[in-house]
Amino acid sequence: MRQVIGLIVLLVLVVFLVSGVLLIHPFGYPDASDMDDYIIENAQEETGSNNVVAAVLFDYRGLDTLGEATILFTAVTGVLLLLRTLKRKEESS
Amino acid sequence: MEHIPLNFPFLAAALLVGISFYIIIFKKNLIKLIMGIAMLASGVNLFLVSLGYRAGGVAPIYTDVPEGPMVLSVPQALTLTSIVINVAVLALMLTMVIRIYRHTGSLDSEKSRKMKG
Amino acid sequence: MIESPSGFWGPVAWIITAVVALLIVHFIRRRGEKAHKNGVQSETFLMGNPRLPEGETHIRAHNIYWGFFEALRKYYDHTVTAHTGIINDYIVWFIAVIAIVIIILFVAGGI
Amino acid sequence: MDTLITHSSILIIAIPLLTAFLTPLIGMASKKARNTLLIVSLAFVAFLVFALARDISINGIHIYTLGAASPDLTAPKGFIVPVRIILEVDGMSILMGIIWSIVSLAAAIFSLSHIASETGQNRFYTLLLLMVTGGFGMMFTGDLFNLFVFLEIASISGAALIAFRTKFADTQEGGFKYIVVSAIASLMVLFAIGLLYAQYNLLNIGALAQAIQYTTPDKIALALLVIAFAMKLGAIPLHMWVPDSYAVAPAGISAMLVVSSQVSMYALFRVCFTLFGVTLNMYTVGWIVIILGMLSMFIGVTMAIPQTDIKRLMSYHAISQSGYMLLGVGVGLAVLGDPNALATYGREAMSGGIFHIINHAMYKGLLFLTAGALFYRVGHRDLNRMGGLGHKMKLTSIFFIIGALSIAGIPPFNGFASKFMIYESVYQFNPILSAIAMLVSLITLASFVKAFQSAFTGPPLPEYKEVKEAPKSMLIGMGILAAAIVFFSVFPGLIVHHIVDPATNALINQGAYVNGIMGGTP
Amino acid sequence: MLSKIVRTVANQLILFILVFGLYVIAHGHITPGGGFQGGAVIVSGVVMLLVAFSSHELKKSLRERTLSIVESSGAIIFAVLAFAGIGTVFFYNFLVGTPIFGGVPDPGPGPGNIWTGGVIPLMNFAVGLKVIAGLSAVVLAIALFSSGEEVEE
Repeated sequence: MRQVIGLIVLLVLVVFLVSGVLLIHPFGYPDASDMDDYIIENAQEETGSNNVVAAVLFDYRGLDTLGEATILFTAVTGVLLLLRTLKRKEESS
Repeated sequence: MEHIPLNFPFLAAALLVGISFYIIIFKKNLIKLIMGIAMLASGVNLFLVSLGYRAGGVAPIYTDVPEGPMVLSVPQALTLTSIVINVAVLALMLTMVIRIYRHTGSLDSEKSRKMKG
Repeated sequence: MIESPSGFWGPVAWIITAVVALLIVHFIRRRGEKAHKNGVQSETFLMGNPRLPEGETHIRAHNIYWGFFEALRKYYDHTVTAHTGIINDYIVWFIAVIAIVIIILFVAGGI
Repeated sequence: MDTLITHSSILIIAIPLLTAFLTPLIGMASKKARNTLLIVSLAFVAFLVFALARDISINGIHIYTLGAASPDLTAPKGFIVPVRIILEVDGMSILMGIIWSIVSLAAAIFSLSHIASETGQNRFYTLLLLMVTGGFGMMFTGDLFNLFVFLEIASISGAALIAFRTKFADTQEGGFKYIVVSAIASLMVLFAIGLLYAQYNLLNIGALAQAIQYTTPDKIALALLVIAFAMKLGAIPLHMWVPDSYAVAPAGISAMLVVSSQVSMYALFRVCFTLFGVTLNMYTVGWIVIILGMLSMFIGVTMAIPQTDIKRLMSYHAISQSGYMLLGVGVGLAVLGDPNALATYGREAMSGGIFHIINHAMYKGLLFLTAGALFYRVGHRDLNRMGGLGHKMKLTSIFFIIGALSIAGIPPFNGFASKFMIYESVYQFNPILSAIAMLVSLITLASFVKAFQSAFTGPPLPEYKEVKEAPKSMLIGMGILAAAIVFFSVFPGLIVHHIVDPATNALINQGAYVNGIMGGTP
Repeated sequence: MLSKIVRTVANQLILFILVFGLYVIAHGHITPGGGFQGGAVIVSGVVMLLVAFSSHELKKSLRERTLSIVESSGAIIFAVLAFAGIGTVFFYNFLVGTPIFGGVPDPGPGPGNIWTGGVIPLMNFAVGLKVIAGLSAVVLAIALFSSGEEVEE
């Protein structure tokens, strides 16, 4: 029963996703590219970086990169938190 | 639908999402579930990065690059961000699975379940 | 003070009214029977059974509203069994609702 | 002061972040300094939030362009669309910010003594501050992909905090369910962002709202966004992770998780009202939201009654209460297209739903904290084994009574004020919905009577002879929320006129949000 | 603890991996790569050491405490670099035009110059530090835990 329902809804979802991605622009010919064209033209003057992707990462969308580094920090802290020992150290107790 | 032959990368991404949802739904093993989530992330990343391709474009890096159009640079940045995010999520998930296995001695999502109802 | 088409809600006015009502109740209560003795008359009447020890007289949580659950047993059988704590089922629900909503949006059409 | 206000929106995000990075280093040196830093930074952030709220009520929407030559330079000179990340704070965002600052401060103060006996406190407080950062970022950002990033920050830190007590098996299970659900939901959000980006090559919400056309991929993106955020906020039938996760988390974290679910609800409203707005088929989407709300209300509360784990019972009530908000705002969304109905009852329904967000955050947070105090003294969450605790924990039982009466909508508490607005405005939309809402309110009262009777009343049980009142910092944490409840109860008009109505207008008035981004461009 | 051949080869190879990773980090603003990629390269070297030697051997030289200190400081450097631009706007690239990394290349394709990019190279270094410390801490912690030893506070 559960298998049948799962398969049916999965097929419906995949059909809609495929139809959705097939209706956007053809691969390699973007409809609109204003933002990216601006960045590709002006990244060198504005940030002085030859690597446009680095310019986007650290200058145009810097907060995303800060959040990304924060997520890595969060995950490391979480892993060390979950694998911690439950015995207290003598000096801390 | 007139430009299906050009859209194979998008099609592949959508199908990858579908396959990984199949794994997530039907595999009871927690490790396989995490593999399904990793595949889902790869599908979404493939979709994102293939959005930015421009026919005959070169990488958006000006150092000794041949003349010609450059592929869009924002999707590459988004994909890089999303890849790192998924690495972090997978690390935390695997840690929790290790703990669950230590506690319940089972990796089956039905046998290792404590709470219901 | 929240105004609304059908009236208004003012907590301060409500509190004043409640206090006045309580004062009236207290006044009436003070004019009650003076011969009432605390102790014997306020004891629970236990029909001669030996008095239960402390804690036994406390009604535990799973005994409360049992009639409610008896009346709605059919409903509860379905809903509680639907809550299988299996993570895969959660995702099945997720995908199912997405599919239903997409179908609804396509059927309903544009603006 | 002006420069502080100018930069306040980013400072509110960045100060907890920097404090979180500093916490492990300082915590190695001294615990006291770490706790002081935590409380001081959260209090300063709360002060900044209130200052920003006052500024927004005077000067309108607050715009902050990151990395540009000046904060209000949304698009580069001689260019039409924004290329940088823009923080845009309007009435709705700042309302969520006020809630989040109050609840996070109370939860942090509560946790000081709640986890005092556990190991790994440095990392606990680090994650708590990171969760605060993620919540504020989700509220304040005006950029879709940035919303996704901060959603992930809040989800990952929340999952790690749920699984904090690693010596119990169910905490690991709850954290795992939470992170799996969050990961899949946010990946679907990312897929929808890709669909939107492919068509319009934009990521800014305001610019997208101007360009969007409701094509077929847009419909799929709308469905993915709405249901992914509905899963994150725990609307039935996507709610099943909520009791598993809330029940096992440390109490302060449960109180914060309630608000982070409501931040996902804020994102849902933002997508429906601001991103798609007038272009989408409001009637259909409004009814979808209303149906999700009705299901959440009814099934949530009926599932809550048989629970015997006190925090699990409260978690089901959290689901049921979020149904009220979805109902109120969904009615407003359904009639968004017709100004007449919107003026008659739609606006008031939305105000009721948004006011209920504030009230629910306060009283559900308070109830979770009281449950945490019980767990701290008694050592388990099982109502069957509790009883007679009111004799020992008088203040805790008083706080529990305040929260329970407020959640049950008993006058004169604030829960009644918001439910009153929802009832009478929804009645004009559809009487049956209103009747069901009142019935749900009754059952809520019944189940909290059960919880109070089995936990606090009755003769003092012999096994709880040595139970004492909760420690001081716990009482302070509960007292903050209780004071907020009493304040909102006595002055509901103040809150509704100065905080809730601007939020309602911010949701309804899509043009103002778009002008905030596109207005400054030539 | 694998055989002596593997350990010797790993000992020699880690130097090249370090150099390559540092190159990828340092040239992130003119060639493909950056903090995350270079950090991942170096962490792959750490994983190689972890396979060659046992986790207990590696624990003598790499301790979670130091690793988390390094990671926090990397994150703090990144955040402070973002803060430093707050004279104008948060994340403002305030180093463009100054002698340190302030050069601006002439537009269009051309040879890269290391002294360009403003704060971008510094942020790359901060992120690289963070990624190296964080990911190796995760790998080391999981390896130690699976061999029965838990992370101390």
